[in-house]
Amino acid sequence: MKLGVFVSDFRNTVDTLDRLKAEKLGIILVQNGVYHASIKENGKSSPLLEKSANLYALSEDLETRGLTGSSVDSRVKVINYSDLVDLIFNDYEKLAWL
Amino acid sequence: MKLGVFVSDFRNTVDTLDRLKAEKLGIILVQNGVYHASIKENGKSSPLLEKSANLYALSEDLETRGLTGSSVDSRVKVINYSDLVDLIFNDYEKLAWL
Amino acid sequence: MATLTIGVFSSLVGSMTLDFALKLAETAVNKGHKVNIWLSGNATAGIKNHQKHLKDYSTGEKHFRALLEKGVEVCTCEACTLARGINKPDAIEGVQWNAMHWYLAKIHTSDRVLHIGGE
Amino acid sequence: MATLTIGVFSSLVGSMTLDFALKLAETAVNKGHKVNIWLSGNATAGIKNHQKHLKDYSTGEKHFRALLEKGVEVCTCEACTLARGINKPDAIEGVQWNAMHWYLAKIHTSDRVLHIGGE
Amino acid sequence: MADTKLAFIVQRPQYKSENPKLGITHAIAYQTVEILLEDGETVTPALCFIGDGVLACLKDQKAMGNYEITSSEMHLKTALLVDLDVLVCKEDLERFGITEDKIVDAEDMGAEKKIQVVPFETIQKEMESAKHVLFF
Amino acid sequence: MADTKLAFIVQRPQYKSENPKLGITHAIAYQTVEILLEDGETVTPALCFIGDGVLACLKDQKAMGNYEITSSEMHLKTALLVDLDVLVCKEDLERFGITEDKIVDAEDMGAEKKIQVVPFETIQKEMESAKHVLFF
Repeated sequence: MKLGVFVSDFRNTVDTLDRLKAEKLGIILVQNGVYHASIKENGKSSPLLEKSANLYALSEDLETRGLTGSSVDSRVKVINYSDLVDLIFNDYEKLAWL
Repeated sequence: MKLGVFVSDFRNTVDTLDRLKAEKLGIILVQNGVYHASIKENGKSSPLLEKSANLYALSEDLETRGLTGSSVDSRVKVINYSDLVDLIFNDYEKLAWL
Repeated sequence: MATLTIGVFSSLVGSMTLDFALKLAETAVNKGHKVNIWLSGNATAGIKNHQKHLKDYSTGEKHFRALLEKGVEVCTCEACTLARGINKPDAIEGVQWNAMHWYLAKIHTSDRVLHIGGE
Repeated sequence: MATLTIGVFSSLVGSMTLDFALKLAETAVNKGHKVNIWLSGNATAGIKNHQKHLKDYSTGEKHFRALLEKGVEVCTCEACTLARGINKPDAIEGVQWNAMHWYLAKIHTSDRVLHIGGE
Repeated sequence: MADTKLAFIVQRPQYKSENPKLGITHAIAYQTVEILLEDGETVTPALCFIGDGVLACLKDQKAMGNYEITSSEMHLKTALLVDLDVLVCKEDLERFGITEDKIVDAEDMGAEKKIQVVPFETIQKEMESAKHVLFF
Repeated sequence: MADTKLAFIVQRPQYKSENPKLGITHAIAYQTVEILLEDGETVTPALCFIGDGVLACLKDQKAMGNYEITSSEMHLKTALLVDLDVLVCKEDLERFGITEDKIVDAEDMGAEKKIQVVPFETIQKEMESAKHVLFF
């Protein structure tokens, strides 16, 4: 399946993302999930970025939190709401908000 | 300080409890926090129970979740709402809901 | 043009996830898509009318009204809403009231479903 | 007899934490203590009147009314409440309306404070 | 004449936010959805519990006595009575040491359906075959 | 003539539930509490950020432009203007690699007060000396 997973928190209380399998997996960082794209802890970026997935972060949510584009990990594509709508309809058949 | 800490979740997103120091520390398991008192994972009880603290779990919240008294770890004292009120006024000066 | 149904559930009022859901809906509509919004659990508090727009708080009413005008169907779970003391005259006009099966029926005819749960 | 002030914040309406807070307050009052309750953020939705008590949902109104009768002071954050479209005539009678400093003033005269935050 | 297959995945424990409970009640609503659909159209949810969500399946939840609210146990019994497929993840039950005798059933209410204990792989397949997935 | 010292501890990031923001605004309310107190009585909060809560202190939060709501940055500036003690945990800032130049100040609004970067030990002492602790 082509699955787009929304991650909206910096700390997750569920391990579902570690178990899900998808032929095409997208991880879309929104809300406080955008910290994964930009914040390193003890010099290490979020383990989420190691996943074999297409990674996206919402620019509006980065900006709201004072995170600049230059701080975003190079593996993550910064998108805006309009891009997100296209992603939802064109790239992923099923959506999961974890 | 004499600090009573309420733990209301099974999965915590903050590490505050690991940092706090108190001369007298009480950990009061309420709501979904009561799972710590009763549920083992892979045969191991919750790491929370290893803390040097007085441990309590609310009987009404255990019962609500189908957890029986006999499943509660022996380190945890089962209390009801009336006991909780006494604990708040008699045993701890400051209260923290994490 | 395709159809997106967004399920808006507990904990969304009082969180910025509601702002997210409404902004996503608005963007999708502006790009020519059809959008349905189902409100359940705590999110139903968002359809209360006369919300005062204070800039310290996220507010939904203005955005819900704009979406309704653009043809978005918004439906609130009747039981969840009544349980919160919000009756039909208290609601934003144009919001539909129905049972949970409304959501399933809309999902049935949708190309995409974003069910926003969480704590 | 001592005084407990409970701060009830975001995410409590629609969660069983509200049930917890109200039951704790009731127990403390029944044991002869004085209790104050401050509602802020999303928890302010709990003071809406005419809540329909459906057994599938936690409801606050019945419990708030019982607490008010027993002399518990309940105060809602005015700005948070108005932002949700709940105006004074929509509220349970006897609930006080004030600014955030009410909470600090009650804390000042309390022996114990249970500030219930969380997500 | 289309059927829409849905996977409802409850991944969080009950009794905090209402959300995991709403997962059960929304799945149950499939029973009445036909009034809003064209003749012959159907919606078929599978209700799956994974992770901490499996804790919802424990018997003897005394929510009504303690808090005057319907327990998740009661909602699950209703789900079985209306013939929903209810799947619970075997690996997670084992992790928590929950044996099958501790799991809710609705025999007392005359339901033939039982909660099915299945490997995660089966739940993954439910997600793959569903048109949409809803996580609670 | 009593002063009640309080420790407000913001431990979660802003912009999910309103709760961490309410930590800042409730601390600011100390400024007007005297109208409800006897003469000479005061309430003195210290506003402390630990754990993921320290992320609230990042500059250039564009919440108004994107979502039409006041940013936590703006609330923090107000806190400094009304002379609140605002403490942020040094160890957590270091863990996130956040240097002091990235932290909110209110110089542009004429505030003399600055956010104080302190070791966790100092925040622990604030909790010990406070009459009550409030976690957000």
